[in-house]
Amino acid sequence: MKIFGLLAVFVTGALLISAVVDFPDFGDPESPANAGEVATHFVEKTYEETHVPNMVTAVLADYRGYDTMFETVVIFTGGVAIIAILQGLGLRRKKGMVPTPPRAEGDHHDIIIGTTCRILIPVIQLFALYVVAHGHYSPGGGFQGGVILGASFILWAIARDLDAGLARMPERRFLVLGVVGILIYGVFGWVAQFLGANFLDYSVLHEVMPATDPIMARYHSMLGVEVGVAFTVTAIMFAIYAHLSTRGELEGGL
Amino acid sequence: MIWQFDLILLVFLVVTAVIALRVRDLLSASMIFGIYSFLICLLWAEMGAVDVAFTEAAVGAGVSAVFLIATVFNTSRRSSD
Amino acid sequence: MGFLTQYVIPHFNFWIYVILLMIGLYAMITKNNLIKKLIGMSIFQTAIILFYVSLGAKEGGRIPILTGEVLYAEKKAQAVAYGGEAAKGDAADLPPPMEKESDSADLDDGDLTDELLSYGKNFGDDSDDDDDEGIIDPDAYANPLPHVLMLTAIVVGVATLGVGLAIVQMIYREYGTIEEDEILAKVKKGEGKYG
Amino acid sequence: MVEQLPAIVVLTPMVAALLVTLLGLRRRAWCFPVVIVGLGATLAAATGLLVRVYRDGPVDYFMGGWEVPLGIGIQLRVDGLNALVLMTVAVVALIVGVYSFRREEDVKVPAKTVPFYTLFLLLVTGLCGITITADAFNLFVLLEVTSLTGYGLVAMGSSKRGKVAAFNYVIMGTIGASFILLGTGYLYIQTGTLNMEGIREVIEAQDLFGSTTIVVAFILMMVGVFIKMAFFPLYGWLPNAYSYCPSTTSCILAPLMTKVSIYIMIRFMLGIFGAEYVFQAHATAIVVWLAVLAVLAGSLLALAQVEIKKMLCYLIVAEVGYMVGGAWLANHWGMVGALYHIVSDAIMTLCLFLGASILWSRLKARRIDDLSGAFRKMPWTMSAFVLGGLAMIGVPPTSGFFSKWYLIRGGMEAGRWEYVVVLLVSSLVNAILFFRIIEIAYFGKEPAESHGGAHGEGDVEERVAAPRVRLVALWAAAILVVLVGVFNGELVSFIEKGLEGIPIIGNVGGGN
Repeated sequence: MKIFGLLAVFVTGALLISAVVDFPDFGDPESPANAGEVATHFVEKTYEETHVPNMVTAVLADYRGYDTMFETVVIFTGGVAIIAILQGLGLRRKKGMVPTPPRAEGDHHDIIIGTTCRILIPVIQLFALYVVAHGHYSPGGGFQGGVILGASFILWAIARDLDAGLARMPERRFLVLGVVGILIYGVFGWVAQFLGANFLDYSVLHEVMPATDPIMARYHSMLGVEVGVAFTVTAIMFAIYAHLSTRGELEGGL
Repeated sequence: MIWQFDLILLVFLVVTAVIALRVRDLLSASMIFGIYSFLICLLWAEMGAVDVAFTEAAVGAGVSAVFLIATVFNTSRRSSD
Repeated sequence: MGFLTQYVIPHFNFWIYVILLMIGLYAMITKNNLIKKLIGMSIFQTAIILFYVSLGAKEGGRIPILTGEVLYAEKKAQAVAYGGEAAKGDAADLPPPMEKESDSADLDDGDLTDELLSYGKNFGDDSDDDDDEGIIDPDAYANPLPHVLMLTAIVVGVATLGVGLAIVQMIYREYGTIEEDEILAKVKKGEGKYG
Repeated sequence: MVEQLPAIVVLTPMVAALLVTLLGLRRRAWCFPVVIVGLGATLAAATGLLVRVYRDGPVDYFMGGWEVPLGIGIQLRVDGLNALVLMTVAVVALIVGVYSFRREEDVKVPAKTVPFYTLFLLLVTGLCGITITADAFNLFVLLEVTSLTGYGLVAMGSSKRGKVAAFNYVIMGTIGASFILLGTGYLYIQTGTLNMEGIREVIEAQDLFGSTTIVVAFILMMVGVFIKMAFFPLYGWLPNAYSYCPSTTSCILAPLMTKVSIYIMIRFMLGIFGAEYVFQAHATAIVVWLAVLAVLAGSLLALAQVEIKKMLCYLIVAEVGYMVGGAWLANHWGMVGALYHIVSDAIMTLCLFLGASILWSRLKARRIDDLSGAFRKMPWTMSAFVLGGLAMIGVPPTSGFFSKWYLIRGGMEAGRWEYVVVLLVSSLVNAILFFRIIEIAYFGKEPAESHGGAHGEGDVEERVAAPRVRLVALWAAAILVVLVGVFNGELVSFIEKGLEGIPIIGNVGGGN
C-alpha cells in the first residue's frame, strides 16, 4: 500500500511538474490567464458595469453569481449531509445511544472566559455584519461575514456550553435559516426571470427596487445576495459545529 | 508582492504541512493544521488575494480547526502514524 | 544551476504547490489514521488553491479593489458618462444612489432614464464608448477571477472536511477506532454478518 | 418561459429541496408530495428542452445576461446529447422518487426523512446542472454538490460497513474532483477562459495542441472523471459504497452517478479538446485496453459475488468499461453506442436495483441463494427483475441488445477485436449470472436450505405482496427498458443529429 501510494504520488507530481516548466512565469502580467479577455474585462469594466470597487465581490456575486448560489447550496448540502450522517434532526434529544464522554474536571463556566466572551461577542458580531455589508468596498462579503457570525455563536457555545448556543440558535432554525438564505439569493434571480431577463440578471431589478438605474440595481442586488449567503453560512456553520462536537446528540459538547 | 517573503512563507508552509502529518498527537496535529492555514492565509494576503485570505483566515484557521478539534475530542487523540 | 534558473526560479510558487499537493495526496492514500487522512485532504485542497492564486498573481499587482485616486477618477468618469449634468457639479463626493435619485428628479429625466435603460440592456458591446480608457491599468491589479473561484473552492473544502469528520465520528461510534487497519480487521471479522 | 427552461430545469429540484426542508420540518408527510411535484416539474422542463432542442437545435442560456465577451458569465448549453442525458436523469429521478414512498428507513428512523429527501433532490439538482453547464468551473461546483449529497446519502444508512465505504468514497471522490479542478486550472492558465467553448476556440486559434500544459490538463481531467465513474484501475470505492447504502440511495446513485460522469468525459473530449486531439493512436489504444480490462474484471468479479447488490455493482464496473471503450473507439458507431448505452444502461440498472431492493425489503434476500422460490412468492417483482437481467445480457427486444449492437458495430469498424470479443464474453457472463438467478428463483434451491425459514417463509410458499407504489416504479422502469429498445432507431437518429454539429467522430455517416 505504502509503495503503491508513493508511486501514485510521484507519478502525479512528475506529471504536474512537467507542465509547470511550460507555464508562464510566476507573476507574469502578460500570461494568457492574466492578460486574457475575461480577466482584463473584469479589471477594467467591473466598476463601470456594477459600481462596485471590489472586483472580487462583483465577479463573485454578479458575473459568476450562479456559481456563488451553488456555493451556498454546497454549504447547505454539507450541513444537511452532516446532520443526516450524525442522525440529528430528531428535534428531540436522543438519549441512551452512547454516553457522552465524561467532561473535564473543574468548573466549566469559568468566570473570566465567560465575561470576556460576553464583551467580545457583540464586537465580533458587529464586525461580522460590517464584513457582510462592506464587501463592496473592502475584502469580505457574505461568506466571510457569515463564517465570522457563525464563529461567534460557536465561541459562545464553547465558552459556556452547547445549550447556551442552542438557546440563541435552536436546532430547528439551522436548516430553516439555511433555506431562507438560499431563497433570498434565489429571489433576486426569480424576480429577474419574472421581469423577462435571464436568471440573476440584476440589471432589470431597478424596476422593482429603489435604485435609479440598472447599474445601481446590480450594486444593491449584490448586497442582498451577500446577505442571503451570510444567512446560510451562519446557520450551517453553527449547525455543523453543534453536531460535530456532540456526535449529533446536541448535548454536552466541548 | 515580495518574493523573499513569499519564499519564506512557502518554506514554512511545507514544514508545517509535514509536521501536521507526522505528529502523533491528533490535537497537536489539528493545532498545527490551524497554523498551516494561518500561514497560507498570510501567503494569499501577500499575493494580493485579500478576499481569499480573509476567507481562509475565517474558515481554515478558525472553523476548520474547531471542527477537527471537536472530532478529536469525540474520538481518539492518539494516532498510530 | 541552469536548470534552476530556467525552470525552478521563475516558477517557484508552482513547484511548492506541487510539493504540497504531493504531501497531501500521500497522506490521503497512505496514512492509517482517518483524521490524518482528512488533514491530508485539506492540505491537498489548499495546494490546489495555492496553484490558482499563484496563476492570478502579477508582479507589482495590487489587490483587486479600486481605491484612492483610481476610484476617484473612475467615479468621475462614470458620473460624466452616465450622470450627465446631474452629477457634474461635485463628482468628488459622488451622490449615493438615493441622493442621485432625488437629484435627477428635478431634471427632465425622461430621456436620461431611457438612455440608462438602453445602456443596461446592452452593456456587453461597449467596445466603442471608451472615454474612460486608461484609468484602470489592468496590469496594476491582480487577476480577480482566480480569487473568486478559490473562494468557492474553500467553501467546498470546508464542507467536504465537515462531512468527512462526521463520517469519522460515526466510524468511531461503530468500530471504536479510527485506525484504518484496525477497522479493516474488524470488518473482516464481521464478514458474513450483514449490516 | 421557454427561454428560461435551461435555468428552470436546474432550479426546480433545488427549490423542491428547499421546500422539502421547510415543509418537512413541520410535517413529514408533506415531503413525498413535494418531491413528486418537484421531480415531475423537472421532468416536464427536461421534456420541453428536449423538444425544443429537437426542433431548433442547441439552446444557449447566459446566467445574469453576461454574454459578451464569452466567458465572463456562466453559460448553460443544451444540445442534442445532453438533452437526452438530462431527460434520463429526470426520468430516473422521478421513478426513484415514486419508489421512495414510505421507505423502511423512514419508518424506522423518522428523523432521517427530511435530510434524505433534501439530499436526494439536491443530488438531482447537481446532476442536471452538471449535464447542461458549459463552464468548466461551474461543472466542478455542481460536481461537488452531487459528491457531497452522495457521501451523505451513502453514510446516513444504518449499515456499519456503509460508513467505512462512505469514507473511502469521500477520499476518492475528493481526489477525482480535485483532479478535474486542477485540469481546469491548467486549461485556464494557458487559455485565459473557463468557458468550454471559449477554451476550445483559444486552443484552436493559438494552436496549443503541442503544449505540455494542455496534455497534462487533459490527462488530469480524464483521470478525474475515471475516478468519478469508477473506471478500471480506480473502481475500488464503488462496489462497497453502492451496496452498503440504503436501498433507495443505491437506486438513485447506481443508475445516474457513473452515467453522468461518462457524459462529462464525452463532453470534455468533444467539447473542450476536440476529437482529432483526443483520439491519437496510443491514447485510444491504452484506454480501449483499459476498458477491455474493466469489462473483464467487472464481469469476473460479478461472477464471484454471492450478494445480489454487490454483483450488480460489479456489473456497473463492467458497463462503465463498455461505455468508455465505446467512446474511445473513435468512430461514429462507437460514440453513438456509448451515448445510447448511457440511456439504456441507466434504465437497466435502475430496473435491476429497484427489483433487488424490493426483493431485499420483502424477502430479506440479500444473497442470490435467498431468492429461492422468489418467482412464486413475488411473481411481478421477479419478472421485472428478470426483464432487467435480460436487458443486461442483451436479449433482442430490450435496450441492452441494441446498445451492445451499436458498440460491437463500432468495435468491428475500428478493428478493435479485443473489445468486440470482451463484449461478447461479458454478455455470456451476464447470461450465466442471470440464468443462475432465474434458476434459483424459479425452481428453488434444495428444500433443506433454511435461509427463508428464519423469516417464517420458505416452506409455506405463500405470495408476498410488494407495496403497490414500488411495483409501479419497478414496472415503469421495466417498460422503459423495452421502450428504449423498441424505439432505438429514433433515439439513435436523435443522437446522430446531436453529434452532427460536433466536428468529427472518426467517419461520421460513412462506413455504415
